[in-house]
Amino acid sequence: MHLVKKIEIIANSFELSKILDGLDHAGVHGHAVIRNITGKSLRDGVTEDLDTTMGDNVYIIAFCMPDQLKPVVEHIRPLLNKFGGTCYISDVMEIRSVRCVASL
Amino acid sequence: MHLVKKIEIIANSFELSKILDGLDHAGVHGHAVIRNITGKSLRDGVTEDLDTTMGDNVYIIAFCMPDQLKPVVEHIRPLLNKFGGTCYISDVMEIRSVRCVASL
Amino acid sequence: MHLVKKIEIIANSFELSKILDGLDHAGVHGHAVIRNITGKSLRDGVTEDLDTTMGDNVYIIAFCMPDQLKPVVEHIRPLLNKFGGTCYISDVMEIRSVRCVASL
Amino acid sequence: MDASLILSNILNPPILFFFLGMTAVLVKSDLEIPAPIPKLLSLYLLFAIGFKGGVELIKSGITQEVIFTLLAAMLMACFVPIYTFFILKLKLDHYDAAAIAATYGSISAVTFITASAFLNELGIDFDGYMVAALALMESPAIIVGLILVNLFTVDGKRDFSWPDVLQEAFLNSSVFLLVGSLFIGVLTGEHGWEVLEPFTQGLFYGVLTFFLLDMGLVAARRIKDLQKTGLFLILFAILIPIVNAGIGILIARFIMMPQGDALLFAVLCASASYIAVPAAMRLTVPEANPSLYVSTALAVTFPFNIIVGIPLYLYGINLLWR
Amino acid sequence: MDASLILSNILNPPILFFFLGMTAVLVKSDLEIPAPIPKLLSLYLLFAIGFKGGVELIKSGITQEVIFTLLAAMLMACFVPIYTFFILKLKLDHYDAAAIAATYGSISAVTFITASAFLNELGIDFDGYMVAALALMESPAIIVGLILVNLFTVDGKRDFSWPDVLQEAFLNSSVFLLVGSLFIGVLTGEHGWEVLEPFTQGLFYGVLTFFLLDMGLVAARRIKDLQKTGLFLILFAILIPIVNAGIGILIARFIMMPQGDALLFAVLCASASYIAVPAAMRLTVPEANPSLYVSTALAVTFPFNIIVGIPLYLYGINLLWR
Amino acid sequence: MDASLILSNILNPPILFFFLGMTAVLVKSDLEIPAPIPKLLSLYLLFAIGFKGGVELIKSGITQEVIFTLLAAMLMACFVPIYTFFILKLKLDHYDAAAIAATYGSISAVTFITASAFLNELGIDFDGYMVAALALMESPAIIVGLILVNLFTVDGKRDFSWPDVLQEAFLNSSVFLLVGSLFIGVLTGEHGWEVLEPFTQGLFYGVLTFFLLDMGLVAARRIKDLQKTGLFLILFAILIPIVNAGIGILIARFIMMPQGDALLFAVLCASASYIAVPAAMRLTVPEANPSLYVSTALAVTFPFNIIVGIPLYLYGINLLWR
Ligand SMILES: Nc1ncnc2c1ncn2[C@@H]1O[C@H](COP(=O)(O)O)[C@@H](O)[C@H]1O
Ligand SMILES: Nc1ncnc2c1ncn2[C@@H]1O[C@H](COP(=O)(O)O)[C@@H](O)[C@H]1O
Ligand SMILES: Nc1ncnc2c1ncn2[C@@H]1O[C@H](COP(=O)(O)O)[C@@H](O)[C@H]1O
Ligand code: NA
Ligand code: NA
Ligand code: NA
Repeated sequence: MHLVKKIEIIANSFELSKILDGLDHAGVHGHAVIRNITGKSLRDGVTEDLDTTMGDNVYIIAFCMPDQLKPVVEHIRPLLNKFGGTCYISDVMEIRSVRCVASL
Repeated sequence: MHLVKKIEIIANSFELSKILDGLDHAGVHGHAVIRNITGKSLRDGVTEDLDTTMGDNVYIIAFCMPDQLKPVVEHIRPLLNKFGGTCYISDVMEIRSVRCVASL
Repeated sequence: MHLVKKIEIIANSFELSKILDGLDHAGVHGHAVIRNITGKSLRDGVTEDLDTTMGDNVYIIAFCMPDQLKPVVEHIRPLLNKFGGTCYISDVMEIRSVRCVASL
Repeated sequence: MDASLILSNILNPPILFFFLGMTAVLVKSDLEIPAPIPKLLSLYLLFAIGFKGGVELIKSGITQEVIFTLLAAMLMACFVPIYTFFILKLKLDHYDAAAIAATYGSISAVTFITASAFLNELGIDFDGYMVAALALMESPAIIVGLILVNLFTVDGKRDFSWPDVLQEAFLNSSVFLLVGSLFIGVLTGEHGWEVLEPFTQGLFYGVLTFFLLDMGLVAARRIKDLQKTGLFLILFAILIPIVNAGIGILIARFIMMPQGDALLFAVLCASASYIAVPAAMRLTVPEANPSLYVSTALAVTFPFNIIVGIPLYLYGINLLWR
Repeated sequence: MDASLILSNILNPPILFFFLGMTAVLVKSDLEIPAPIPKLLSLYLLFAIGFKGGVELIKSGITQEVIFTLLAAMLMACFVPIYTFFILKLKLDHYDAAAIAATYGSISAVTFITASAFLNELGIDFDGYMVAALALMESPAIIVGLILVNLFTVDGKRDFSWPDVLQEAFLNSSVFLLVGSLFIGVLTGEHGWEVLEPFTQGLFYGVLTFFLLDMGLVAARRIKDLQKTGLFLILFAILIPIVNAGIGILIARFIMMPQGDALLFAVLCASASYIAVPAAMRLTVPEANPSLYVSTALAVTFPFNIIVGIPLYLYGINLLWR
Repeated sequence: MDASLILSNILNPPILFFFLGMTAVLVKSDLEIPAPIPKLLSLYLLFAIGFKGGVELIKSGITQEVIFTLLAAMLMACFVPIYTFFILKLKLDHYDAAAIAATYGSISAVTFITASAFLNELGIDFDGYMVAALALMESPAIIVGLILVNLFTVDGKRDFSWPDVLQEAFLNSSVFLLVGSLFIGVLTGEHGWEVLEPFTQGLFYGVLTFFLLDMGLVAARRIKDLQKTGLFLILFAILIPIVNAGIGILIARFIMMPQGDALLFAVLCASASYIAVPAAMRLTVPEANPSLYVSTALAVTFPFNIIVGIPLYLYGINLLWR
């Protein structure tokens, strides 16, 4: 078991590809995406229902090495500033599997 | 980057609106909801499949300032006691964006 | 409030039942499953779209007592080694509800 | 003879696909109809049945028969939860008793639809206004159930608000869509029917068949819950529908409903709700155990009604109306 | 008289189900059509309308009328966002003005489809190539809107790439599926039509009805946003469609379109996009406030057009063509 | 001539929509058919084809032809994975070779359905019991593949359980729904067919068209994987289907199948599984690389068969049966 960082981003699905590109450029090549998130943000104050018109929100999870964090923040922050969305970081322990060792 | 608290609640979708109201009254105005969660709880012991009859579970995520935690717990605990559901708290770092600064 | 561990597993839905069985044998009887996760892993390098052919990924969340962690790792690691998937552990505080007390 | 009716019922695609769904669970096939497709199918069925009912209601008009039928429906929707509550109280606590009573006082739209498909099969007519009876019988039991809980339990902090309860009872999505489609059927009449016919009529039987496949899956998954419910509830879930259907048939005979309508009325009386009422009970009587009221309604009463009940009740009606 | 047209429009199932959807939100029913079902319905509608348009285009051939119509469509798609931009600039900042202008310069396929269903109802013919006009009018406003933002705002770092924008404008899923289905309709012609007919034609009206139920839900949920948009935008969202329809009708008269085509053209001019353009604007003009451009198009203009606009424009056409 | 057959195949809506889906991915349109809609469409297709097959099987009865056909199907389902395994072993390790061999030993229901739509187009008859052959050919290759892995690899801890494997092979949702629907078709016969006809027959071609749009998207997304698979596998994925179809046609000629049946049998032999077998292989041979066996079946063999293969095989049959 060893320490990695968990990055959680909630944003509109229209911005998804830009954010994933940002992660990729920052060297974080793995991620998982949950779609069809509904939500409410302080900014717009109204509950956003999923509807046909404005796209759904997505919840992006990426686990990365602690030293990848700085480039990630550098790549993601401008996108959040421009398009909105929130990003949070926390500490988790990875259970290394044989396969994971190969991939990290 | 600054510290915020992450609140995770898993509950039945029938109680969703009550819980979101509770968060709102506690001063937490932003949240994200993932629907169509399946699960199993120690309490009932059977795996809950999503079915047409008993509604799905929902997974509610809300990030808030550390000092909002107390009112949140006060508002949410009675609902959990009454209707069931689980609630967990953890520490995360928020990547402040220009927009987020305005909203916090 | 008291400390529990959060286990997060991302894997292909084909392996879901094996993983849930693993958790169960390790004494973790509660879990929540989010389906229809898309993702990308360093291992295969290509973004996995949800398609009709290869099944979706699932995101499994299980909260457990700290002392259950060791058996969980023992049960899950061989599955991850064999079939792939990632597993992460972190610390969270549980808001005990009346009902939860009964179940823990 | 009864058995031939049962057979001609069982050999229909909807019932056979219901069995197929149950079989899938029993042999542990991974067949599933993923969410939200069952929801789509059920919205469609409510839409189609409501709309058709409305179109036919406007053709028949509000006659004396209609009024008698709707009164009978109201009567049964209030009477059933009360009398079953006292039976259930013998073995269960007040919360569970009230929740189960409410479940059996309300109705199952899919059972109704299956019965109407069965009547179509046999070429027996029925009136469109039975859909109005269906809509009328969905909600009262929720109210009656809550009143029973309030009367028979004494906990200071039962703090539900009547507006919320009425909202839940009368504006839940099933009732709302059914009644709304009925109204629109009344407003657009024959003309609206023609343009929608390939959609609401042509697909109806197929969608019902597909939906019953899912119901088979859902019901079979609930069967393991029955171990916990105990023999008392399983017997209850088979006998009470028969009793309710019997009472319904007598009332139907009394007010001289035609045979097709009488069957639908009997089925409404006999069926138990596994969607609207459980949802309402979960919010208003959280003390009751959902697996009791859902599993009996879904894993026992529903299969019993669509497989044995419908032809059985028709057999009874045939005897009486002769 | 106008009122009778409005009435015969309102008494159709699609419009009534639209009202039902709105009502569900107003009375706080929990009725919802869960994702991704609305997406399925809208894919189906684009597929069916595009395919039918293609089949009929190949029957009529590319005549002078077709070319005139498509030119007129292009003209309006470029003219409307420009002139409305200057009106909007009076009260709003340049970003919001450009985004809203683009929204009204583009079109709403569902409004078009509702209008064509209305024409079918009344037995008025229209040409299949109007679908080509629909497809043509979807994208230009996005480009015009962006050019306006570029001309009227001076922020150094507006760093969007034209390839991305053109991609978004011409290859977004609505335009792509519509144009693709149109092409396939052209290629397979009458023969393809026959085999697909029970699917593309038989279900069409029913799916439209169901989809409008969802649109009613979506539109009503947006109504509360209107408090923030202010009276100016609400008036804009009602008057500009009328003006645009008026201009469209005059052009249609000038190039001597038949009445059915003229109505569809007027509806295209009058309608505002609430899918393709908002998506594009969100990415290319993130400074604009989505709730302004989505809510006006969805909660005001869309309901206005399908309830009052369509019969009103037809009334005008009937007067002029007489 | 062959080319005219290819053309008349290509100019059908299903094939054209398959191309449209591929195009969408190539031009990076955001067109997508969101989950679980493709699942719904594929459940529908299995349901409809199975049910129809059952109805026709009961009409024809279990004749000598039926038995010969089913025996031939079994034979090919066992023979193909064995012989291809030895070819694949030349270049790949035993795990990948076995997994790919199993994939090509099994079948693709959508290819079969597309071929049957093509026969309908051309007015060529085929027998309903070919659906039974389809069902029979789905599973054996999974078993054969596993036996091959066991024979040719020596790793002590290969700990799979036969019950699990048989479960996976014979009770996976595709096989289960197909066989179940076939049985129900047999049980309800002509009568069940009539009531379900607007659903199972009317929509069939449209749903197939829509589903192939999705298959086009899915196949095109897999194309980039082919860089990693290498030329050997790409050639394999085109040549082996032709060889298998050839063998199938010879067998069909030998047991004197009618031409329509012969085409369907050839298509079954030529097609490769991209749903049931990959799912089973992922669980039972996790050492094999999924992108090899999925991408060859999906991005090469499937498009090849539905575009070129089907008319090519029919051309061959026309020559031989003359
Ligand atoms: N405090 C919060 N906690 C959880 N999710 C949030 C929070 N604030 C915003 N979100 C989610 O992030 C999405 C985008 O927020 P924003 O960037 O503020 O528009 C919202 O729609 C919510 O789903
Ligand atoms: N230990 C756990 N870890 C993760 N999720 C849980 C756990 N226990 C319960 N859940 C989820 O919370 C839902 C409600 O649980 P309960 O309130 O215990 O009925 C369950 O259906 C599960 O989805
Ligand atoms: N670094 C990561 N962060 C988040 N999710 C990941 C990461 N790596 C892999 N995943 C997810 O885990 C799934 C299985 O990964 P793997 O076991 O590496 O094939 C992938 O499809 C992703 O959805
Ligand atoms: Na009842
Ligand atoms: Na317009
Ligand atoms: Na094959």
